[in-house]
Amino acid sequence: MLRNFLIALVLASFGFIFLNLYNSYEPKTELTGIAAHYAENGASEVGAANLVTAVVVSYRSFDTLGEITILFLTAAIISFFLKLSNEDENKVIIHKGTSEILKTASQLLIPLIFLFGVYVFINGHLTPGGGFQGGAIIASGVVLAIMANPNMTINHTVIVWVESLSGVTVVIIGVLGIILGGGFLDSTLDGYGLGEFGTVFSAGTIPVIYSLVGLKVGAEISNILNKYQKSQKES
Amino acid sequence: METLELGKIGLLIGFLLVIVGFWGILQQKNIIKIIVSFTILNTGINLVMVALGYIKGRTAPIIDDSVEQLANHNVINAIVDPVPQALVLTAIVIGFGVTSLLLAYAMKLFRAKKTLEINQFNDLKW
Amino acid sequence: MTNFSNIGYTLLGLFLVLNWGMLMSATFRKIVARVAGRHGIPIYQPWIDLVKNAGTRTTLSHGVMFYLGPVFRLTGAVGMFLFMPALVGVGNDHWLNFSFQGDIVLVLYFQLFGMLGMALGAGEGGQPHSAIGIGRGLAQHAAIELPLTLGILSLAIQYQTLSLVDIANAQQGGFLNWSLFTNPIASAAILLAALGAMGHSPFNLVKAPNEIPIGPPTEYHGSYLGILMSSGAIIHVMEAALFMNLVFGGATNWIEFIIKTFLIYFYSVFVGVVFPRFRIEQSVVWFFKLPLVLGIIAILIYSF
Amino acid sequence: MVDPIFIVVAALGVGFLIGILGKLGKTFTGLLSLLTIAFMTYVSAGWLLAFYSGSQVAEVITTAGFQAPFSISLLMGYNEAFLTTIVNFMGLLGGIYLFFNFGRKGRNAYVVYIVFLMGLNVVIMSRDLFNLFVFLEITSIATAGLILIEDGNRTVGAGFKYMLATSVISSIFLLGIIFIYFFTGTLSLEDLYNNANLQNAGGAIAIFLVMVAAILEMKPFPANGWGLDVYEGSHQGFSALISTATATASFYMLYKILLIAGAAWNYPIALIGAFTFIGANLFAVKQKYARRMLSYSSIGQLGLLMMIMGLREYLGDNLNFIVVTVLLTNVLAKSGFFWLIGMVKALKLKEWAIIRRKPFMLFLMGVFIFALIGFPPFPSFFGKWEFIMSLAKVGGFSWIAVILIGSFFEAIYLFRWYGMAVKGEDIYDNLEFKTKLNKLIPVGIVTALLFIIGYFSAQYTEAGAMINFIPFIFVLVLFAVDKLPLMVKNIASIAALALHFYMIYPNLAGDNLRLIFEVIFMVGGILTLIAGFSYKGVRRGFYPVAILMYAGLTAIIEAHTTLGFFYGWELMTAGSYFLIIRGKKSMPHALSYMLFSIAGAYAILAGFSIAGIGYTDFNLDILNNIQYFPNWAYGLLLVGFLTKTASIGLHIWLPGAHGEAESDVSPMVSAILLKAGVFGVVLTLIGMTKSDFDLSTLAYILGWIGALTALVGNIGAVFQEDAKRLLAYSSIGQLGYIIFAFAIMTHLGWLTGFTYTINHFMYKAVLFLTIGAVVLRTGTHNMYEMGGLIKKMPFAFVAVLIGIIALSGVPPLSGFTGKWLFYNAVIEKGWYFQGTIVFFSGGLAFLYLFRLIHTIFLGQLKDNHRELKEISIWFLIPIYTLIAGLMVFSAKPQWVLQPLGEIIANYFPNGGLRWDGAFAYTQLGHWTGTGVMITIATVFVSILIILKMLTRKAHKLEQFDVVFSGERPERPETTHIAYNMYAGFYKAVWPLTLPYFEKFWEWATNIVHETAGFGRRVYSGNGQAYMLHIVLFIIVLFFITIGGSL
Repeated sequence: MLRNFLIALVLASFGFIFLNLYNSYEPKTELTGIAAHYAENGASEVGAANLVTAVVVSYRSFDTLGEITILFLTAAIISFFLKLSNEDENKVIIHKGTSEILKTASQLLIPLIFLFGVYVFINGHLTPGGGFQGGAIIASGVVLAIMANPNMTINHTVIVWVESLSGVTVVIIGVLGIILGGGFLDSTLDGYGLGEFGTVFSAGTIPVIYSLVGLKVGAEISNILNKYQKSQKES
Repeated sequence: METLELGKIGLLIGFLLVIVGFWGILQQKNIIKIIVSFTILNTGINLVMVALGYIKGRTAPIIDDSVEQLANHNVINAIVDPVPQALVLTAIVIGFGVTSLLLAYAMKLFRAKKTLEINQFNDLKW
Repeated sequence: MTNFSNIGYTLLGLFLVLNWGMLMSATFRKIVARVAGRHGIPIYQPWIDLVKNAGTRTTLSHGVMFYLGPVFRLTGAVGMFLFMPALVGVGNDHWLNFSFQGDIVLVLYFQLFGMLGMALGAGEGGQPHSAIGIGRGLAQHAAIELPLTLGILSLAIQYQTLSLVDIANAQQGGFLNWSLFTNPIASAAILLAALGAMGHSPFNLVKAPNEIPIGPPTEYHGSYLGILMSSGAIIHVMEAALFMNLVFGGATNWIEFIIKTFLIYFYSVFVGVVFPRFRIEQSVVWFFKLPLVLGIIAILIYSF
Repeated sequence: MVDPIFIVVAALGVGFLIGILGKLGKTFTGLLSLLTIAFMTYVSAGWLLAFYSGSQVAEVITTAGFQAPFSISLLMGYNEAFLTTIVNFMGLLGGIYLFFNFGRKGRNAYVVYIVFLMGLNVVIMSRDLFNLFVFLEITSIATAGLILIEDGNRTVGAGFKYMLATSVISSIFLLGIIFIYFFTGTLSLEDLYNNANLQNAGGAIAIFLVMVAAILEMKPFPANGWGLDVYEGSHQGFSALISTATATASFYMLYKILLIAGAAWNYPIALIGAFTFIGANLFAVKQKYARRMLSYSSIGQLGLLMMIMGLREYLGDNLNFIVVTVLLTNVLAKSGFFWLIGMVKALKLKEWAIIRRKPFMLFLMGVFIFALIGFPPFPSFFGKWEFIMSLAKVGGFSWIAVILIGSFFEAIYLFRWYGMAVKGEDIYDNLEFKTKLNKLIPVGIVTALLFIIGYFSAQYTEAGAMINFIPFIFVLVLFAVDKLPLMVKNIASIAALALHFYMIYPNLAGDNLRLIFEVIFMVGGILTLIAGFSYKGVRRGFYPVAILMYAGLTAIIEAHTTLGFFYGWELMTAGSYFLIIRGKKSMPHALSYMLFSIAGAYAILAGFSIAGIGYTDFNLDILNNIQYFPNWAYGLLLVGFLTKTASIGLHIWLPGAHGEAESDVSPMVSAILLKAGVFGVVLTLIGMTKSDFDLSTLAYILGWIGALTALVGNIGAVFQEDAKRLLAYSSIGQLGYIIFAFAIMTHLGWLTGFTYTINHFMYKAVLFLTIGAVVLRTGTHNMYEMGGLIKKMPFAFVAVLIGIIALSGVPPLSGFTGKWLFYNAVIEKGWYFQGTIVFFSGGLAFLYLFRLIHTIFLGQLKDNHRELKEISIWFLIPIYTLIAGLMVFSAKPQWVLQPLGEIIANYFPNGGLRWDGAFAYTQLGHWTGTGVMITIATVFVSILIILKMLTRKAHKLEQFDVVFSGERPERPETTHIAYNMYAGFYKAVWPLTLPYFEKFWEWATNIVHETAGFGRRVYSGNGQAYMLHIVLFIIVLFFITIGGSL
């Protein structure tokens, strides 16, 4: 009883706080602060048409590195958290097959989904989207595959290699930024121009980084899914 | 009353979602539901973030023909604030990480006691 | 400053006091007997006892401390005589004994020398009665301490000295100068405490003949007993002399000395014959009542 | 220096690579990760050194080739270098400690661990609000993962609660961040500091949100149940890191955000810190499980740090010193402690008795406990000192009270625990603990660091640099060689004391006051140590702690500063605690001794702090001219010292502590140690004489305290059956006399005081040594189980005889000197009633003294004692040396009293003794010690001769040759009057003997326990409830801080 009262009190108070925030909110009419700078110089400094990507992969790339790390971290933790004992590992559970439609449709769709995912992260600096989105799309393909065929197993080694290599490469490119550019994770390297604005090969290393991110994210999410699926075996 | 503009609507709905999220977190007994409430909470916050970046009558911060037409070559007057969107992107990813880990925990907890009632998990106390 | 020159007088005084003490104790026993309707001992009995005890052939000992007990006791008694003036007043400087070596504090604490030694000696005897008696004695002594100290403090403040000689001298010239009249309350406290100090009924718990056959000295016999008797005699007189010097203006000649000590001594004796013996807690509590109150008042007078 | 960004690069690079390299095997992966952490440590340490050398200036590291605020920048300044070094170094040690645990979990565990540390590094260095959030999340997630390196449902539950809590916190944080961005248009901290755009209602709320999130990361009371569970639930190897590395990082994060919020938030932070500090430590008092208790302690430390942060503006130049010392102590001791717990598998506190199986571990445990409580020579001792001194200067007395109360609670449970470890009976054969090398190494390192850093933090402070650490180092040496045979150590110790005395004698030669006490301490120490030769074997652990006590005692004497004095005081307390707890049944008594001592020490500390107001240095002379609140300052100091002298109300610890101690320890703690308290009282009173204020009331109260103490002590002694307790109570009484005498505050009074001090030292040492030796022979403390021992041990008897004659003040021995002076002093002063109480107590002394000697040595010898021998020669030597001293003092009092008079004349020029040869005169009385001695001796001898002549052949009787009620007793028991000897007297005075004070303290203890027991139930263990606590905390804080202004 007291509990419910307290909860009600809490929610009401949050309402009060938010109301105050809302009252102190005047809609913006033009860009201010760093946003203005990005809008004005984003194209020239970074060369990415998609300013969000410019912010994510260039200006605030250090955050993005953190994001990658978080996904990577989660995957790592889950992989030893949900680790199976050996006999569980070798246990084989035969799930009953799923519907014909799903199987057939997935066979048609999965390649397209992968393709789309790849497209999304390759063009991350031009169109809406980017590494994370693309990676997520790829992973969704993996989900579909698992659903269509519950008994399939994902090749763990491949995932790990993709994961590690792409991660390491991102870091290496970051370090290159120190050597050839203005600092860690600088996407504009000397002797590696911005390229023609608006084309795929533009915006310095952004497409590369984003593609790697995409692969890495895709791999990591699939990895997590894989673990979830496997952990069904745990007795 | 005058029509609310999009930013305010987004803000209000965001706050609403946040409160709903908090309600679920504090009231629900089922761990899965609590985790869901967290995602609602995050969604609310993300919505608030985007809403705060919104500027009336402007387009997405992607420099293409639409921007060109909108404010002849003057990007700064054409687009909404890109920063909140970038932050939201990050926030979403973090949210994803946290949620997946929470779910893993939920599995383990269920394996431990064959229940998802959060009241059952108070081994350490006082 | 007086010094050891008049040692002769001191020894003479000691001899007088010893005999006077024995005579007094004989008289005491006589009186008690008469009150009880008996004939009592001949007045020269103590001397006979002393000689007889000293002459006994065989003596037995429980051990070194047992042996030393009486020595301590007598030393205490003699010391008490030495550290107190026998006679005070003009022209009696040669009767001041060794009182120049210390003041009343010395006297008060030196009483204990004998008690303690005796207690230990008796203790080694292994006789339970001794231990019981001593235990009572110490408890009662602690109780007496309170009113006595307060009274003496009061006098010390009154005369602004701790020297027994000076206190006594200050009371010369007519009995109205006695502390008894100049400081009645303190005197009252002291005299009530005196009853306990003298150790007659109702405060004769230590020796309580028919409970713990004379307590500490039970095991002592022969020469030991002789020594104990003589020390007892001296102590009786000197106890009286102490209160004489404190309250009754001391003595300027031996006649006065004898009369005053006799009266003080028998004041306690008469109280004794009238009142039955206390139990220890009764005794202690008694001293915590009237005497203590008097003592406190006696001090309060000088506190403001 | 290496660019700090490479901390991140290395961590992530290796982290990602391990995915592939992991194939090369666990050991390789492990070593690789350790190497990486070592590299990170190297980088940050390199910067720290650069800053330390002074050449370096803070450097901003930009990323993505753009300047802040457009990109994220890191800062590597002095603070950052220091904190990251802590994080990485502790991370390295933790990695070594957990090496195999990680291995069991597979390569990914290493990855998570590295990333965890990297995250903390960035949290410390980052200068961007949102970036702070991202890496905070990294660390939280990594933590949630690393919790799992220990299996079990408790762990999973704890981790889950942790995730729930942190998720709530971080969402609040995020909400705040985005609004801050909205109002300011930037995320860079530099732009946000005192940013004008936040000066509106919305800005205030936004700041509140980030602020409260940062505060919640510090696990504030009571919204910290989740924190407790993590500390308790996760593997202790990792708890160590949460409570150190994470704490450090979140501490700095709070600091960075506090700079955005501005000064308005200082007070709330300090307040929250105070609540956390007290609350956590209070609740810990009730704990039965080591892990959880330590968790509470860790949270308490966080509270202390928050207090420091909130009050930082009052601390001036000392701020950094205070933070560094407190932080480092917490980091090192706490991590060491958690690691220790990880090795000793005992869960319940009382199971910790098993740690005794490895004495070294017991030593470590002691080090950590004393470090946490803030004993010297550990850093926090100096840190807390500076903290309190600075607070007093700005009048922050309530804060001082909070710190001291909280620390006192901490002392309660830590020392109760330690007592169980040292003395609890080890009945847990099922438990056993292994000490692997990789786990011992980190613990050893932090222990060593504690000492080293302690030393350097002492050097940092001007007053601390004056402290002479050589005695303490000798103590450590003794610890190291503890395995050697007793003979060697004893000789070494005695030599050390002698040498030390010889070396410092010149410094004291001018200062007789100190010299007296130094002689009591050192000579007394040597004598009591000699008695130690009578023990066999190795006697582990005795000599280090004994010397520790003497080191403290001499440090008190040599101290020129209040800090030095307090240093010595605490060393002495620690040493004596260990000495006391050695007794067989000493566990509870040692605890109460320690608690009273610590409370007293804190009173002294508070007193010093008040005394220090208006002074820049800590010279001990400030006591002579305290400028503000003199009554409080002197009062607190006196209270502190009176706990050591066991004055009325504060005395209940003494009987047990002294009574149950070992035979040669009792004299140390009774005859010698108590004098330290006396010395303190004397110092304080000297200050009071010099003071311009009228402090007569204080002295008057002190006088009454002394008198009543004398009464309580002696009454208590009368009714003891236990010989050593009897002596212990007697000590209480004697110290009462001493305090009373000094309180008189006249020349005679002080002369009395010093006479008693010296006397008590001598005869109480004699009595305790003798009785102790007798107890060693008879094997019992109970007097009624002894009797008739004069036949078996005549030397002991004579010693006791002389001891009691002296103590009771019967002429001609020196006790009477004191009595005589006493009368004069009391009358001169006019304190008749107090005086009378003391005299009455003196009368009581006869009762217990006679009982002591009679029931042990006289009366009937017991059958089981017929074979006993004289007490050990090693006891007789010191005993008779002291008796010789006693005799000299008795025969020639002027030899001591005249110099004493000269000392006292410095403080009370008038009204002393007038000496005429051997004759002493006061206004009132006169007395000659020598003369009386001669007279009595003469009389005694002549009478003895007479008796001898009368009884030529006295022949010995047998034991039972007494006739008792017409019976010839055959059993000693029936005939030995000993048990309940003063029954009759008891009937008269029983009201005085009731345990009023014991009852009071019992009551106080119960209050604390009840409160703790009730309060800690908020931690219901339900994760949801914890989230509710958090949001409630947010709400309440909101309405307290800014809610009103909206």
